[in-house]
Amino acid sequence: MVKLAEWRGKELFRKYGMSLPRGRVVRSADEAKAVTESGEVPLPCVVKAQVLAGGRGKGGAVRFASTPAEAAEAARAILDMEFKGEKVKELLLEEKLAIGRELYVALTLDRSARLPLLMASPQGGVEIETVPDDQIVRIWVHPFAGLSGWQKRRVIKFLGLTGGPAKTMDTLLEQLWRTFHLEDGELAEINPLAIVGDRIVALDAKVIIEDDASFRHPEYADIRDDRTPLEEIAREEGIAFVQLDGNIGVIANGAGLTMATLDALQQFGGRPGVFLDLGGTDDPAKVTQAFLLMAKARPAAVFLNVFGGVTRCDTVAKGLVEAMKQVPANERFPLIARIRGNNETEGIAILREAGVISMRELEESAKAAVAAGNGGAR
Amino acid sequence: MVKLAEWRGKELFRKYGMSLPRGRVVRSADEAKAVTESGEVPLPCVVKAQVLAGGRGKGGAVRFASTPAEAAEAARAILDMEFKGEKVKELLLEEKLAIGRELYVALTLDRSARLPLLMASPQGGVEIETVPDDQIVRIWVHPFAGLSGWQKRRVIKFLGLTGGPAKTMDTLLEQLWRTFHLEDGELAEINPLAIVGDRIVALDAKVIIEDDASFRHPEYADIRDDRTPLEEIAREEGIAFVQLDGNIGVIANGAGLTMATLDALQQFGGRPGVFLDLGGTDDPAKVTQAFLLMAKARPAAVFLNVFGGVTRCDTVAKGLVEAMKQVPANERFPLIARIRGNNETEGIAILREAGVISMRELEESAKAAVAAGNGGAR
Amino acid sequence: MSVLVDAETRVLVQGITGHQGTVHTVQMQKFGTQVVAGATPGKGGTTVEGVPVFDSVAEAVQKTRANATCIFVPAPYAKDAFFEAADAGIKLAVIVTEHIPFHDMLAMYHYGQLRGARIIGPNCPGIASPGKAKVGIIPNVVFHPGRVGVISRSGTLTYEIVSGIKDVGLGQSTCMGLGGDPVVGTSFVDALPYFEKDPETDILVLVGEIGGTAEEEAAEYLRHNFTKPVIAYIAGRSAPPGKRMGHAGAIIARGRGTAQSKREALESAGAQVANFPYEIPTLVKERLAAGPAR
Amino acid sequence: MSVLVDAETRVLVQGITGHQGTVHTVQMQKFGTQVVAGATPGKGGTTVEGVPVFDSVAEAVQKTRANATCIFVPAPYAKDAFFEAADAGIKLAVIVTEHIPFHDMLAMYHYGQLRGARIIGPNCPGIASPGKAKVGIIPNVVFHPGRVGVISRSGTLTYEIVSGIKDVGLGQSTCMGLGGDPVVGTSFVDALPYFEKDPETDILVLVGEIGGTAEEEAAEYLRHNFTKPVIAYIAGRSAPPGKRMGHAGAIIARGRGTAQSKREALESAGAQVANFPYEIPTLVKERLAAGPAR
Repeated sequence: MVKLAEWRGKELFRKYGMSLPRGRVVRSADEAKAVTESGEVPLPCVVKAQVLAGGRGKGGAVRFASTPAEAAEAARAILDMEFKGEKVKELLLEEKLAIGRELYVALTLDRSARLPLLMASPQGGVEIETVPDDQIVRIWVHPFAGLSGWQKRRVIKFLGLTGGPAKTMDTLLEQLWRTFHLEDGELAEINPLAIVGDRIVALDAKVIIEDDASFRHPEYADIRDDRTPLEEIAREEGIAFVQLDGNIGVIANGAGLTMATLDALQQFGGRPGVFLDLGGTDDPAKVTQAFLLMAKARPAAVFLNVFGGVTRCDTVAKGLVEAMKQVPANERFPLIARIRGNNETEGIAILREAGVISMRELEESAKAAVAAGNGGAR
Repeated sequence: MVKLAEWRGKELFRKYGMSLPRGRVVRSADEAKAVTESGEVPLPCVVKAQVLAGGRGKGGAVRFASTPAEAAEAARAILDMEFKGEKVKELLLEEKLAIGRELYVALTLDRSARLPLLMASPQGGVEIETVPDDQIVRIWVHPFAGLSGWQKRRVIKFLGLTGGPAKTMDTLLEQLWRTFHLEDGELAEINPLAIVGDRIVALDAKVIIEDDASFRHPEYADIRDDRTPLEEIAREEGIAFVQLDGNIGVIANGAGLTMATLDALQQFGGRPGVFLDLGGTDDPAKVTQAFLLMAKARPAAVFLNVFGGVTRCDTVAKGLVEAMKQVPANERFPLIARIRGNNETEGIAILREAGVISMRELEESAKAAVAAGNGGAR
Repeated sequence: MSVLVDAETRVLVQGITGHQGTVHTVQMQKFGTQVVAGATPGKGGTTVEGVPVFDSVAEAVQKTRANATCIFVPAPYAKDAFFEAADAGIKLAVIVTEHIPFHDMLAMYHYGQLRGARIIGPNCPGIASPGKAKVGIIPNVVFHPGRVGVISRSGTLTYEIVSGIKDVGLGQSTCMGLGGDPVVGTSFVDALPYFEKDPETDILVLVGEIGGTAEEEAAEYLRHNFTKPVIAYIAGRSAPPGKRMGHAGAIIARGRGTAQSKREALESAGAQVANFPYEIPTLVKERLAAGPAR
Repeated sequence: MSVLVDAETRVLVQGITGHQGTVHTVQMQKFGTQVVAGATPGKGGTTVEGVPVFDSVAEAVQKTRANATCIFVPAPYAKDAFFEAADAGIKLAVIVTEHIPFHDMLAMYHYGQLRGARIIGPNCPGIASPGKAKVGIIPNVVFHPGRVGVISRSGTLTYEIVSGIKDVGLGQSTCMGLGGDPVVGTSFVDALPYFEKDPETDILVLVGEIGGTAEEEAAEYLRHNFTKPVIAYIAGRSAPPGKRMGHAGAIIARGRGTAQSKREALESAGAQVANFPYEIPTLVKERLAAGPAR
């Protein structure tokens, strides 16, 4: 999931011809002063933190300025912030427009329909979850047909637009569709979309590019998502690794089995702290790597729950034993194992030799993991 | 049917990234000299008449030049030609390349399959009609899928390409498809397509843009097709009008009825000289206009064969009577009429009043028209 | 029973507020067709000849249960109009509009396949079953209820032939004008099975013309899958060889596509081929008198 | 009879020359599947584990009458591989490849609809019917022929459950792993009719997980169209509320998509929902002992 900062989303919209406020990304108060002095960003202007979390307005991460000095001041204030845990590094300065109405429009995937879904509402500028269902129009777009004229007309009518704004909206919807469809969008959302005279202007841009399509988008290779440092390392090594609030580490293979394991731990009073999905690997080195990463997360105990299908049990056991040798003394943790499936006997034997007992039942082993987690100190 | 001259077709290919010989369009011998002297067109070069008819090489409309003086000389010689009835106004000067093999590739519509059809042959540079069927590969391209990888691989294998040329061909096929698909192509043909080292270069370009799509292509508004002056006027007035070799004029409505009328005339020994399809008009002024145009073609006799469906018989009769008043004495012609269908009685009455007899049977009336045509002098 | 349209057909007219749309709405009504709705964006709430007009097809279908559409909208908007109808669940679309780019028609045809929506046309006279319903523009005067089926790629020529059938005292079961465009939604081969199955059709008139290979393919179908007698006619045998599609077109056709090849194909498949359109009614009559078997 | 695959299934492996392709070709063979061909561009003429490899799917189909394909090719080429199979007339494609962009899957799914080609997956374990055929990567060891049907969005978890069914002395009719990607070729609702119709399936195990609304839709289907008993399980009830699709996603889901909503939907449709995967085999056994009626 590649979440684009507002300015990147807007650059993408601009590529498809969308009308946007005049603006500029800056990274310092001096720059903010310079671009407003030069008139590149007309005054009065808006100074916005380029962070991914929502609620910037309420959180003081959006300010207004009428002079270059005020722009510099606002920039300085926002750059000093840490917004919902994220350091502000970039600001977007944009002309302040005389806004009429505020609308909402978004394209995303409807998994059930297996079609892109266009949604629009006359109630923009608020959280869309709070808007009543009957105030949102839904249009399913067939990828082979594209966004049809009738679909655009229906949205425009629902939004109550006529004349100039209706024409502009027709164009904008096509641009939004092209952005979503051609750029591998997972989400292309504009909230608010403002009517400014006859123009319709995207005041914000929330664009998410599908992670799986990244092979088509080297231009986003530099984007670090909101991952923790360990998650980032895991990502680079191709391991699915997620940090949660608890203290028990979980290593499983496959999303479903991983979730079922977390469910069981929680059911018996445990708090999963990190989980790691081995997927379908059959390379012991990768298993070792995963274990060492898990050790770095300093879990109170680790519950290994693997079913050998594509992955063989002996592969996992070998990788685990190798990892245990490499884990520094201060990073060691109690290990509860449950391995079953392909080459189960060999795997269990390898583990036993290394002093690890593999239990057969999920209930029994989950309870043991919870006990170990509660007993162990961080 | 908008037939593009070679250089226009190549411009379109270039828009989609295709590799082409370096070249330049010129309209005089001086220009030919200048562009070769300046090195804009490298020497030796090819000088090609920009006409729509085929067989330019054999007909002397393609020449070679090794010096600017030779280029000027070749240009002068070709610009003096009238090639298969077409005055040569433009030349394309292109670098002469060291050609390896010559291939054939084309995209067109397969009406029966209702799919675009990609055809390719290792036997390029000759008339494709003379190439045996088993030397042509056929690939049907679904518009919703686009040109798939497997389809390109199959073409490349059939052409016997490997290594560099295979890679280039993969790209070129995609470009050809995009040209055809996105530019409303009726035909996009390259013959010959030459292998020049690792490059693959379109030495010729035959692109036809669909006439019905002209509302999307104002850029071709200036192109006059190979129409006669009267056909050109008819086109501007929105009348389907075609000149043939004979002396009987035919006015009918609908393509099928027009053809059936021509068939009948020929069957009974007549030679249709011009035909005019009124289509589904119900505007007497348009009928008048059509008749006046027909008069300008100076037919020996005119056979009017109309079935009133959408068009009403009285509309046609009124338009015709009005036209007869306007036709100058020296352009008058014997008229044989057959009108049937909607408002037949009224139509026949109007004609009778103007001295024109409407016959009921096709055979009888066609024979009368043939007799009138043979009797009348041009 | 008839072919594709019947007394249950509820027609929507897209582009009803245009001149052609209005004129033919009246004609369809006079034919006895249930014209239940019109659709023209921005004209919702008005009426045309007593027919309520809606802004969108979806609304028209919801309010009037329209199940077929007759499209008159200009060529640049025809694709969109058909997509709207198909998306609204309409399964039969007669497209009268001419000059639709064939690239648009390719998208329309294949989208129709996806949605299960059949197109007749474009640039066609449409379909009519006397005494039941008409969707399109075939003149009402040519019809009389009967047992002769007609499929044709021509317009006016078809009217004349259909009219001639009436003049010899016979009538038509269903008449379908497919249009002669390069890409049509319904070809002879698509249409033939309906006539084969239709218990109200005893004999079929097939009117073709030069260009393409639709008649040759129809002949293949007739040979193997069609049991009723067929009288055919091919217009254009005097036309100079068509070069419309240039060289590449010639390799597709490979000698087919001429009046001669079509005629031979149809005759070898057991059809009787007329020399002139005016012979057809008599041939039909004689063939019917000779008995039902082919 | 079984579901979608049987003894007549002739499997093509696309990407057979890759590591995964080769490994699972052997496993499918050991299962008793007829693996008749492989396809890898440029590797035509070679063999892998005794299976002839072709440059193209068309050639493979022509020479071996392959009628199903198992796709292992890397994500960037998966769409093309499926188009090739669909164009060659193959009607069942199991796509094992993971990380296929959903925009590609949208095109693949709808193209499959046009061509009448069913996709299972992507990122899925595939389908297997013990004693008949397997297309995919579900481990052979978990199977035993029997009368329990299994459909699942999970991979490994399914293996464990299927294995458990064997451990309690039962066996499976057909097991289908649909994959958990945002866009799948075959959903629960698509798969259920096959199990309803399959005379070899007495009871169905349905394994879902959080995210999307496929289980809620399955529940609707079960309520109205399914007569056999169903034991279900939903993984992920401890997971923090998924925000994968952001705000817009939340409006699509509108409170559905959680483990709780899925569980309630399934229970209200008459399914018995297990708390833990290891309970399933016992519940199946008990339910079967209670008699066939739902």
